[in-house]
This record gives sequence, C-alpha cells and structure tokens, in this order.
Amino acid sequence: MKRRDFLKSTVATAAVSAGGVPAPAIWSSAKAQSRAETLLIVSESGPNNLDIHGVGTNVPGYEASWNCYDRLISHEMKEGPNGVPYYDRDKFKPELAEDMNVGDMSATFKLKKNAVFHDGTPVTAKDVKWSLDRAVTVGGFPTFQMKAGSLEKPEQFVVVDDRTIRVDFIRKDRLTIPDLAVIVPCVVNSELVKKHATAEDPWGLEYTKQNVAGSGAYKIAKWTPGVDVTFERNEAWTGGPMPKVRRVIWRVVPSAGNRRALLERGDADISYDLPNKDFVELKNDGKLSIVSTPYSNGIQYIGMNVTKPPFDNVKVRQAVAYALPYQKIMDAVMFGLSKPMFGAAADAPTEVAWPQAHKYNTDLAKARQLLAEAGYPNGFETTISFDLGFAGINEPLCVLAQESLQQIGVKTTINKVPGANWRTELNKKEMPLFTNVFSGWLDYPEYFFFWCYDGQNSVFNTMSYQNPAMDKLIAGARAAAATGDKPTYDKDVRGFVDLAFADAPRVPLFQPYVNVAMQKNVSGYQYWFHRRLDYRALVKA
Amino acid sequence: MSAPAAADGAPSGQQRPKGRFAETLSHARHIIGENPVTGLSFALFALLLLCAVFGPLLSPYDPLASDTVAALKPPSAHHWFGTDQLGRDILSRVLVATRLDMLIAILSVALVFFAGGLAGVAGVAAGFFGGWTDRIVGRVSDTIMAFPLFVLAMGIVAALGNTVTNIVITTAIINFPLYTRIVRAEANVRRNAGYVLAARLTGNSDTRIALTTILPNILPIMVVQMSLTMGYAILNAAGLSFIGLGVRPPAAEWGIMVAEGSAFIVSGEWWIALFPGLALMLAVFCFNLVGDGLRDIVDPLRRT
Amino acid sequence: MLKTIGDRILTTIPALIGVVLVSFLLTRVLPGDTAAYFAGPAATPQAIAEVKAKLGLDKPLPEQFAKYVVDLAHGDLGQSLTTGQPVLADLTSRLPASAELTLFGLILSLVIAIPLGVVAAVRQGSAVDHICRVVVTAGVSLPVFFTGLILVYVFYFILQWSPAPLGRIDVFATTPPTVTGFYLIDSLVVGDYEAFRSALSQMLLPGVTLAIFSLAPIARITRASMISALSAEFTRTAKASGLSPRRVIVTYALRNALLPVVTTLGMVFSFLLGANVLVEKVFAWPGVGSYAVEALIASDFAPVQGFVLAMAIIYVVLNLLIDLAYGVIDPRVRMSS
Amino acid sequence: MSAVQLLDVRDLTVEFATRRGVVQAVRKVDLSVGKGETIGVVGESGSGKSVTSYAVMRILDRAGRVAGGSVSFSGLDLLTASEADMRDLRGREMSMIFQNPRAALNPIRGVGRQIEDVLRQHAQAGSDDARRKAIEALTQVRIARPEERYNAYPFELSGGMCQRVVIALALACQPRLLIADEPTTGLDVTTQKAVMDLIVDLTRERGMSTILITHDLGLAAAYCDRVIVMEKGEVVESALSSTIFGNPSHAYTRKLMRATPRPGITLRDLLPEGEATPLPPPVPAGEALLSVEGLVKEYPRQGASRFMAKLFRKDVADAAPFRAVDGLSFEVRRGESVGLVGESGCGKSTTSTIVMRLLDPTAGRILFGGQDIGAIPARDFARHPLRAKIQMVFQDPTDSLNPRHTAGRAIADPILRLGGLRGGRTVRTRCEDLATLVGLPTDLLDRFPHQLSGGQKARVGIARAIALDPDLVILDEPTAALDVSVQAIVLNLLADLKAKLGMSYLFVSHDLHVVRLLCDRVIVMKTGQIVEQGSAADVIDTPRHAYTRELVAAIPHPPTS
Repeated sequence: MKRRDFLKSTVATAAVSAGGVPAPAIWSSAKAQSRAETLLIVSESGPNNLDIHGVGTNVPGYEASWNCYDRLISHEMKEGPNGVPYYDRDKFKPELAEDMNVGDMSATFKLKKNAVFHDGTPVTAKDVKWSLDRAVTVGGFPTFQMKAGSLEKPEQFVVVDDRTIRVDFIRKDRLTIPDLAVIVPCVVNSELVKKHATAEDPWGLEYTKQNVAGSGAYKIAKWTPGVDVTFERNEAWTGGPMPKVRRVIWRVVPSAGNRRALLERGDADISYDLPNKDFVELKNDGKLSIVSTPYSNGIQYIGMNVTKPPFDNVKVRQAVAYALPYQKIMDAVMFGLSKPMFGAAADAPTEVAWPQAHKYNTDLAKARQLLAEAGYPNGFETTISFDLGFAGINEPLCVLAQESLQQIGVKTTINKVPGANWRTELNKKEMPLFTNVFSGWLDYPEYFFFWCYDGQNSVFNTMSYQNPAMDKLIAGARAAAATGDKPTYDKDVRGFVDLAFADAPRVPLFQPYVNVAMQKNVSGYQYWFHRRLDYRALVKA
Repeated sequence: MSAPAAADGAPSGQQRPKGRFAETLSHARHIIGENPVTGLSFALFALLLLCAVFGPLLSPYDPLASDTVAALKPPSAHHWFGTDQLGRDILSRVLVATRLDMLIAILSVALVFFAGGLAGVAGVAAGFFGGWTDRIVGRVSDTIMAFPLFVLAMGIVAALGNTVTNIVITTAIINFPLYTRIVRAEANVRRNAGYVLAARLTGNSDTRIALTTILPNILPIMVVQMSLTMGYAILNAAGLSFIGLGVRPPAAEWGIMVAEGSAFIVSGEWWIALFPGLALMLAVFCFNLVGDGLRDIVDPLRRT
Repeated sequence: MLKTIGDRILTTIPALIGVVLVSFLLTRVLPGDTAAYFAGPAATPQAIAEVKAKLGLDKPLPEQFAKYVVDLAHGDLGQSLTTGQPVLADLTSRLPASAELTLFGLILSLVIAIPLGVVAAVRQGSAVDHICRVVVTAGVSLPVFFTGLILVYVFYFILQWSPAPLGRIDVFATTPPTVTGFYLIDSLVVGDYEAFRSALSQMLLPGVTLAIFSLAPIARITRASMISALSAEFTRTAKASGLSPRRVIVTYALRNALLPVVTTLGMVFSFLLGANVLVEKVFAWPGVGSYAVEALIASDFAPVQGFVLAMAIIYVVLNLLIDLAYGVIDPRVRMSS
Repeated sequence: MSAVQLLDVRDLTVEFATRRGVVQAVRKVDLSVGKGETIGVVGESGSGKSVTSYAVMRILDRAGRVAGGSVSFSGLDLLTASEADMRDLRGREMSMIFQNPRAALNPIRGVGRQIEDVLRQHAQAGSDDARRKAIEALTQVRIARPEERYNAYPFELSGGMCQRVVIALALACQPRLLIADEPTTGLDVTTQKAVMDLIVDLTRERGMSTILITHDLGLAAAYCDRVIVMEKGEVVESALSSTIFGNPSHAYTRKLMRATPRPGITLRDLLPEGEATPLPPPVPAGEALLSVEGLVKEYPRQGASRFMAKLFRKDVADAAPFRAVDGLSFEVRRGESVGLVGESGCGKSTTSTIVMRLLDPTAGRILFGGQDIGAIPARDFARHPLRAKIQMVFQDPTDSLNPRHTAGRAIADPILRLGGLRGGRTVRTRCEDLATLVGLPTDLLDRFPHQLSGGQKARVGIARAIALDPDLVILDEPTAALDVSVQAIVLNLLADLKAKLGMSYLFVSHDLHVVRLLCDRVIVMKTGQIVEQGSAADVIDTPRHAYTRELVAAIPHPPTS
C-alpha cells in the first residue's frame, strides 16, 4: 500500500514537472482541495429527468429529486437493524413546514418563514398547492403514488394563507400522512415553472426535466445525461441542518468490475450497486465500510400465473415451493447478503408483520409427491422469465431453480426479458413462471397485499391471483388500520399471510439488502424507504 | 494431318497427370510444410472439430450441474479450469460450448455463403452487371454496409429475440455484403476472361455462364472468406452475449461465459473469464489462420 | 468542385434511404413498449393506451413513418427515454468523444501496423513475418470487451499505471472549453497541459484496445500490397538503377502499397465504430456507442435510429474523404478522364 | 574478340528452388562483351536468357541463386562484390531496361523525379541541378518538350514514350554497359523501330556496350554485332550476326531461323526441313460470306473516374464520343482468308468483336450469308442458330480455357450446347476426332489447361472453334503469345484446316509477315478506318498508302545471305 502511494505521488510529481509550466502546480493543489470537499458516487446508470413528476422519470431520477427538492414533512431517524440510521416509519419531522396539525379529516401545515427556492423567491402556500395539484393531476406514476395515500383531487389542497396550507382527507386512511413524506409530493417553484409552461405542457414538465425548480439542499451544477451529474450545496437551505458535503459528483460507470476497482483504489467514495459477492468480499477485506440493510417491505419471489395450467393447481404451486433450492440461492447467488424468507419452524406462529418467512423448505420427495397428486407424475414443460436489467442476481437464480425443478420433472426454458420490456411483460400477465422483486415505499403489510394479492388484479399482482377470501381479509385490515382497530387488524393480517402461503401463488425467496460501499472516511449514511442516497446527511472526513 | 505434334510436348514430362483433387492435396501438403503456422492452425481446427463432436463425452463433469459448495474454486486437480459462481466445472463448460459456438459459426457462415453467393451470382447472371437484380443486390449490400454492423446485429437480435437461430440469421445478415462484394469483384475480374467469352461463343446463356463458368472459379475464394467470417461470427456472438443479447442460460457459450466472468476479474477470480476467453480467442485465431492457409492453397499464383 | 461532390453524395442517397427505412422498421419491432415506459410503474392498460395515442404509436406504421421522415427533415430526431434529452443534442454532445477515441485508436493502429506490414513483406516467409502474422491475428481474435477488461485489470487495478476508467478526463480536472470537441486538441488550444495529460492518459487504454483489434486488417493489407509492390516491375527498375533499399522500399514500394491501405481504412473505421460500442461500455466512455447500446437495451428507439443515421452519414462522408485522399495520392485517379 | 572484355561471364550456373526441387535455369553459360560491342542473346521462353542478365546484375529474386561460375565486370568479380558495391555499380556502371516500359516506371511518381532519384543516388546531381540534369536526360532520348514531360506521370505517356523515359533513366549516369531485356516486346512495329534505333544511336555515340535480350532472331540480327543463342539454359551457338544467318551451325538455331516469318517464303518453309509436306492447293474464293457495311462503334468518353477528373481539373468538357470504328466496309468470301492489320488502338479488335456478335455496333450492317446479324442484339445471339457458324480462336490460349475444365470438356462444350449431340460416347468420339484433326494426342483430353503446353492449349482452342463446322472463324492474333517454333506449327495447322474444312478466316494481326503467309487478302486499318486493302502480296510488297509503307519498313530485316 505504501509502495503504491509512493508510486502514485511520484507519477503525479513527474507529470507536474514534465508539464514545465507553473500553472499545473496551482491546478493540482486546487484539485486536491476540491477532492476533499467532493463526494464521488459511481453507479450503473444516471437520471433521465430531474423531476419525479416527469414523464418516464427513472429511479436514479428519484435520487436527484429527493436531494434537490423539499417536501412539507420528512421522517425522523431511528436506529435500524444493523445499527445504521433508519427512517422511522411512524415519526415525522418538518422540512418545509415548521409544524403539522393533523385533525380528524384534514391536516394543516405552516411553512417556514425563511424558506426560499434556489432562485431566491420565498416558498409560499400557493407553490405548495400548485405542486400537490400537479402531483395528483399530471398522471402516471406520481398520480398513482398520491392515490395510494388517498390524495386524489386538487380540491383536497387548500391555501389558508400565504404560509398555511390544509390537506383535506377524502376518507380515513392511515397512509395519507406517510404518503406526504414520500418523494412525489415535492414542492416546486410554481412561478418559475409557469413561466416555461405551454398550452400542451401546462405543468412545465419540459422545463423541470432539465432544470431544478426546488428549494432543496442541493442544486444541479452540471448534468450530462448518461454521463454524470454534479450537485452543489444550496447555501441558503432551510429544510434542516446544513449538509457537510459541498459538492457531489455522480458518475455513471456501467461496468460493475470498474466500479469495484474504483472503490478499492480509493478513487470513488460511494457505490450502492455492486454484485453481492463484491460487497461480501469488500466487507471481509475491511478497507471499505459496507452497510447492508434489508429492503423495507420488499421481497424477491418466484411467481406463478394461476390462470395458466398447470399453475392453476395449488398442488403444483406447492410442489414448486418445495422444489426451489432456497439455500443454494442464498449461498451462490446472494452470498448470504439477504434475509431468508423460507423455512420458518413448522410450529412458529404467524406474525403480524411483513415480510416474514414461510414454512416451505427444499424437499424434493415431497415436491414429487405433490406433483403426482396433482396429476403430473412425469412433470411438465414451462418457461421461467426474468428481468435482464437485474441479470446479476436473476440469471444464476433462475439457472439454479431450473436445475432443481428439472429434478422433479419440470423442464424449464429460461427467458431473458430486456429491462425496458419487463413491465410490459408483467402487464400482459402471460408469463407462467418468473422471478421478480416487489417492495413498497410505504411499509405496511396491507399496502403490500393490496397491490400484490388483491382481486383488483393490479400490475403488481403478477400472478393474476383472485380469491374473494383474500380480498375480504385485505379490505378488513385496511379498514381496521384506518380506524385503529388493532385486534381485527392483527387477525386479518395473519389471515392473509397464512392464505398467501397456503395458496402459494408466489413463493418468497428472500428479503434483499440495500448494500452501500463507502470509503472509511465517509459516514452518515441513512437508510430510506426509497433506498437511494440522501446526500444531506453524508460526511466526508 | 501432316503437322507434327512432337514439337510441343507436355510440360511435365511423360508422368501421368494427377487428378485435380490429388494435386490440390499435394499442394496443400506443400503449403503446410512450408508454413508451420498454417500447419498448426489446421491441426487446431481439427482439434476444435473434435471437441465440437465429442465435447460432451470428453467433459469430466456435467456442464450444467451446479455445486454451490464448490463455487468459485480456482483451478485445481479436480477442476482444471476452476469452477464458476454456481460451482459448475469450467473445463466441462468450455468443452461443451465448442459445439454451440462452432454451430453458430458454421451455420451462419453457411447461410450467408448461400444467400450472399447466390445473390451475387444472380446479379452477375442478370446480364453481366447492370441488370436490375444486380442493382438490387448492390443497394442491399450498400445499405447493410452503411450500418454500424455490430449495432445492426444488436438491433436485429433485440427485435427478434435472442435465440440461437436469430443470432445465426443476424450474423449471416451482417456478413452478407462481404460475400456479394467478393462475388461481384471476382466476377468482374473474370467476366472479360477469354474462357468466359469462349463460353458465350459456344452458345451459353449469361445465366449459365455465371453458374457453370464464373461461380466454380470464384468458389475457392469464397471458401477462404468463409473461414475468415467464421471467426467474426464467433466474436459477434460473444459481443452480443456481453451486452446480454446472447444465447439463453444455462447453455454454455464462450462469449456469455466471458461476459459472466468479466464481473469477477477485479475480485481476483480470473479463471472464470480467462479460460473461455482463451478458447474463444484460440478458435477465432485458428479460423483466421486456416483462412490464410486456404488462401495460399487456392491461390493459383502460389502454385508452380 | 462542390457540384461534383454533391453528385457523388447523391449516389449514396439510396443507401441512406435504406438505412432510414430499415432502422425505422427495426425499432418498431423492438420488444419494449415506449408507452408503458412513459406511463410509469403502475399504469393501467387504459393509461398506457392514452400515452400511446399521445405519442402517435397507435397510428398505422406508414403514417408513423411519414411523421418520422417529416420530423427528420426538420432535424428532429426525437427524444431519448434513457437520458430524457433530444436525441440530436445527445448525439452532438457525445459524437466528438467517440470520434476522438476511434481516430486515436486508428492512428495508433496505423503507426504500429504499417511498419509491421512492411517488415513482414520485406522479410516475407521469415520468422519475423510469421511472428507478425500470429501477433496481429491474435489481436483481432480477442473480443474487444475482453481485451479492455484485461487491460483495466492489469494497468489500472494491479499496476496502477493508468488512471481510473472514468471516461474522457479525470473527474476533478476541468474540461477544456469546446472548440473542436476533441479534448486533446481543445486542451492544447487553451494551453491547459494538465487537462491534456489527463485526457491523453484516459484515452490510452481504450485506444490501445481498439488498436489491438484493428492491427490485423491494416497490417495484412499493408503486407499484401507491399509484397505485390515489391515484386512490381518498377521496383525492379529501381533496384536495377542502384537506388538504396530505403528509397526502394519507402519511395517506390510503400507509396504504391499505401493505395489499397487507404481504401481499407474506410472499412476499418466502420469496423472500429462497431467495436467502439463495446469499448465505450467497458471504459465508461461517454460516446455515442455506449449511448446506442443503452438505448437498445432499453428499447428506446429514437436514439437507436438517430445513432444509426449518424453512423451512416459518417460512413458516407468518410468514403467520400477516402476517395478524395485517393485522388491526392494517385495521379492516375486525379488526372485521368 | 578483343583481349580486354568489359563483361566476362564464365560457366555461370543459376539454380532456382522450386516445389519440385532445385531447377537449373542457366547451365554453364559463357558470355563476354567487349567495349562498344552489341551482343544479342536470343532464345525462346524458358531458355534462361533473362535469368542470365539478372544474375549479372545480381537482382535475382529470393528463390534463385548463382550456383557456380564467375562474372567479372572490368576486372571486378561481381559474384563476390559486396551489396553496397553492387548498388553503386547498378545504374552508374551497368544499367538495365525492361519490356513493358509503363510497368517499369513508378506509376505515382513524376518521370522527372524518377530520373532525379537515380542521379542523386549516384551523386551525379545535387538538389540544385537535379532538375536540369533530368531534363537534359529526357532531351537526350529525344522526348519532345522535355520540360513539360518532366512533370508527367507514366500513365500520361504512350508506351514508346515510356520506353524512352526508361532509357533516359538507364543512361542518365553514363554507364558502360546497358542490358536491354526485350525492350520492344509489346510495342508496335513503328515504335519498335524508333526505340531500337535510339538505343543503338545512343550507345554508339557513347561507346557503350550493350546486351540485347530478345526472342526475335530478326531483331537481334538486325541490330547486334554478335548473337548468342540459348536453349533450355544453355548456350548452343555464339557467332557473328552475319554468319549466324548465313550459316547457322546448330540445329536449334536453324530451326529457330526457319520458323521466323520473313519475306519471300511460304508457310511450309517455316517448318523444320524434312517435315514439310506440299501445301494444299489454294481454294478459289466463292460468293460473299460476310459483308460489313458502314460499321461504326462509338464509346462515351465518360469513365468511372470522371468524378475525379472533374474534381481535380475544372475544365473537363463533355467530350464527343470516341469512335473506335469509323465507317468500315469490307467483305469476306467463302473459303477466303482475310487479314485485318493495324497497330494497337486502330479498332481491329473492336471490329472483330462486333463481327463475332459479342458487341453491338453503333451503326452499320453485318450481313452473314445474306442475313443482317448486326440487328440481333449480342445478348440474344448466344442462342441464335447462326451462333455455331461464326467461331473464334483467341489470342491467349491460356486465358481462353476455363482452368477448371479439362481439354476434352472445353472441346465438348460447343457440341453439347449447340451441336445437338447427346450421349457421353458420341460426344467423346467427336472430341477425339477433333483432337486428331488438330494434332492433339487424345490422351491429353483429360488434362487441365495448366498441365498442357502453350502449343497444346492453342490446339484445344482451335478444336473448340471448329467443333461445330463453322463457316467463318475469326483468328484474333492466335499466335501472338507463342514462341516462333510453335507459331510455325499452328499457322500451318490453320492453313491445313481451312483447306480441309472449307472455312473462311478473318485473321486479326499486327504482324505483316504472318498475315502475308496465311491470308489471301489484307485490310490495313488506322484509327478506325481502312487505309488500304488488296491481295496480301500486293499490299505488302508494293504498298500504296504511306502508312502501309511505314509499317512494312519498320519490320526488322535480318541480313540476308
């Protein structure tokens, strides 16, 4: 290590002296200075839109929105499962609002006096209403997300005075307040954006795609789509304590090997998408700090389309559940970096929680027996599909599943679906067998089940599972949650979890981890429901 | 007749002339003897064919059987080439992959050989250039050439789906202009040859001349081109695999093995990418050199 | 002069029309659904249908094609989903990166391959000839991404001789102001040697990767045409006139042998543009190649179409330039009528 | 012979390493050249005459090496001299010129610069006077407007002009020995004469010694003091020019001499003594078989490189089309043999190709047996019944045979396509008959062209042409690529066949002697037009047109005894 450092410095000096002009020396010291105040993040892909309300904004775009815009409220931090700061689902803190008053059928927010947008104009209740109106009417993902918290109509958002805004509830829903703390209800500089709005584009989406019109802790200094984003700290930020990092450079490095090399060499400060194996090795190596946190309300699962024979037969589904090589997947695919969702003790009571482990285990004899009972003693042929965008995990996982299923006579062909096409394929609901991940921003079991198991057959109910008993339990739990009826809630949650496991339309495999690799001098990482980085808390020593 | 025949005796004495095939064979032996690299490449080619045919019999393990306990083991006495992420034996996978890779190479090249060759000949036949068939063939080749070929391949595979058949078809399409160009250029050189004019004088139609006179004379050059494009076919399939558009797992294919292994290089598991990479390189290398050797063999200038 | 260049360009129009048509048709059968992408993660089928209508994707293909052509004529190549930018803007900002890298690789390759081909031809059949042949063939036998990865592993990760493979210039160096878009030139124009050094060291590994791949065609054609030039009658005259070997080889044989090499350059360049796609992905190079790959994987068709069209135009222009270069080198082409 | 020889070659043996082992191309050759002497080296292809000269210059290619003997050049042993010394000698002390002068010049370097290269290499000029001296060298070879030519490229000059440049290059440094290797092969007779006269004048003026290597005994005898005859790598005879023609001592020389066409002899005189049989009686010419009326062929001047031309020179006008054949009218009667003579580019090949119906005329009629076959498009003529009646023997016997077909198959091709014969045996029998007719041993029918000699290939070509009993055979320089001894045999064969089968010949040639031997009538062409026609003897013995006279005069006349 010392030799390397030496080499590095001699190379640098050699280059400087070779330059032969005084300028490089000055440049170099400036460079060292800026290096210390700058955080370099490397990831596989970058944002395609800086505005979460935009059309087709990708997930990296959420990170830009989170750090550049403020919302009325945010979550407090608590200690997470691994001692890392973890957002507290139930505790809120003001961000743009200085206080929040939740009534029976409405909530009132008072804005901070000195809150200003990046262009210096003060943040007003008018801006907040305009922004929330935008979120519920613009369509697509933002509108859908608002609806999840029963925020559906512009009439719900009332400007009380310049600094006060009231949100009216259309129904009692315990998800309404949490939904105001997700990324979508961000506050946009309405005057600035309206200047760039047109008749075809009344919400100015074209403008906010390229430009930040927020009041958040960071501004975008430079954005080269697909290459890098440079964030500069907003020195006038009022949403919280002044962030420590002055500048963040987010560089797109498509090759995972290169990302690891950059981290190991100390050239990059943070990366959160590396193969699991790399995280394990880097952790054991000890040169970097690695933080692993389970996805909140998320699982990777094997799904079966219950409308497609033979998966319409519950015994076939159970046979698959008994044939899956759970431990092999944990070892060879996840390298132990995930929480098993299988093999709960036979006598363990069902918990009022989600996700939780099911009671299936790899038991080929039992699987064969179930298959024979279902009328497929010699197995059958089918296709197993996965999202190529996450091939690093999905591909070996499917290969192992394929091999294991082969042993009970189920022959599968692996179908790689390009990332962009995955959602279309899911929407078609024609894939018989597939693996996928679902995780909800709002961490409530009934939220998960409403989207994934309910008979309304949303896109996330990838199995086309429809069962009136299930629908009744989910509805019961949602109603009980809104009214705070804990016994009914507990009973219904246990009910739908049990039913989901018994009917086995989807077989949970594991709860994935969010892994972040950081240089030792970087600290302050916080886990958020959106699983992206919050630059505001990060510190570089 | 009074004119004597004795004055112009045969050049090679009274020795009975050998058949064309036997002669080519002895010429080939000479070329191989003269150039050790060519000899080596022919031997390597035979070895590859052997692996393609008997690969599954030679491989010590089931190439698809995972063994998570033995995952990511470096080369050892048990696993000469080590094991991959799922504990599969890399040696076995490399051996078995020979068949698939050779299949892709040979099929795609055979396809373009016929399609490109026939299209070219059709063009030649249609009135010795200038016919509309020729113009169409020319335009199609120009259009394909104006595409960045690898991106065209990606586009077609992405659009049609990543099956082996589609990879084969795609590879054939991007090599199409190479063949039509060769046929056209070579036919152009020969179309004013005395024997072509002679064939016209003896009542052969243009089509017949193209098929029976020009094509057989171009064939050897096309065969040389075939062995060169076989190398590109494999590289192309490997490139497609690297960006995730290659053959489907768990099938063993060199390109996809390198692509999978590439993620492990930085962490020190070099063997996962290295061995299939070497096999890939060796195969392409061999095809290229065999092409060179064939060129020497069919080149009339090198015959004495 | 301009008119004749114009005439020459006219002859390439059918191929360009072919490219436009094929790329349009190809991108329409890509499996991805643009409307589903725009409609977001939780869209209902109705929502997707609405987006589809808004984007005009519900119209029959001929109508879509007509619209595409009209937009093209207005210089509108559409919007990229992955970067969210107009395709034209993306292409213009990324093209110099690819062009600089490809040219760098090509020049590197020429500098190595031509002398190699000459030596192999002069010493035809010797060990040097065999070694040259084996080395260049080995180079073209390696998949470029594999070469790239190995080079990064060895020269960056193990030996630490090369900077991090993070694109065109060090993250903390200042990008030179755009004059040509080529960092090497721009940095020299403003006299920023630090930036020049950084850009050069970033370009070395990907450049070498491309050069290794393109050695073979150039060295082979140089060798072949050099052999025929060396056995040409004018070379014999030069020898019989007692000219020095240097003069015979360089002024007489090599100058003539370069003609076929120039013709091959067009093919090699387009070959390199293809290889560039993979090299850019390995080295995080912000060029058009990696842009096209990402777009294709994401079934994002506007950038794919734009990229293909840009490449086709470059190919056409390049061949025109090669024709001109040929005319400059060869008086027969230049002066015969 | 004088005591002090400039060049003295003793027992020179040159070996070539080939596929079939080591071959001695030159065996124990003795040759000496005195100061101011001109020596002719004569032999047919493969006699080792060029190899000897390359060995002297030490520019043999890689496969060849000197296996024995000595070469001394004014006392210096050339075989042991260092390569640097040799380089110094080449071009300064001894120079060489080659056949095919255009290929002998660097195509992309101005001719003046190429001369400068030599001057500077041998320190005969510096950067200040190189140009002046190069122009001087051009002036000496009597190139008009040398200053302008200095900048010209070889492709801009005619063949004769190129050869002058090559001579200028060779003589630029005032060497003492010039080796001219077939310097006029491929040039027209008039050009040949001019070039040879120039070489002789210049070398005499400077007191240089010259070695002239040629296959043409007449040429050697006309220009050389002494002649050395080589056969199969060995010197068979060496004598003064006058004696070699008057009294050749070696059988090979005699054979060679007899086979050389010259005035005042018959076809049979070409053959070796004792092998000639009486000529068949002349066939009286019948009615007109072919009559060509007002034949015109025009080519547009625009070529593929027109774009380039426009790009680099602004003043390329849309030139009028080029007339290759300009209003030609003539006829060939049944049983008659008509010669079509002219220098390269006169339109004789275009005419024969049109008559052959491989090319469509721009205007004019071609009546064949009364039918206007000129009106039938060339592409359709392949399947026309008259196709069988007009056949052709090509110039290059090698090029005209498909390398992938055996001799038998080549002969069978017209029979199968147009002859209406079916069945392997019948066709084979017919092929064997034809082979016998042309004097080709039938066991050679299974050989491929590359396994046959030049003469045998010519016989295959002739057999193919007569397979369908044609009425008219067009002979396109059928012997131009053959050695003289083979030419003698083929010409006699053609004469015999004509008599036997009653065909008519249209004989295209540049060689007036040959035409006179084979043809009844001669048509002389120049720039697409006929300048003179009449009986062969009249036209050649008493030419009326100035151009014909010029052609006749240009033929080298060996000293007659």
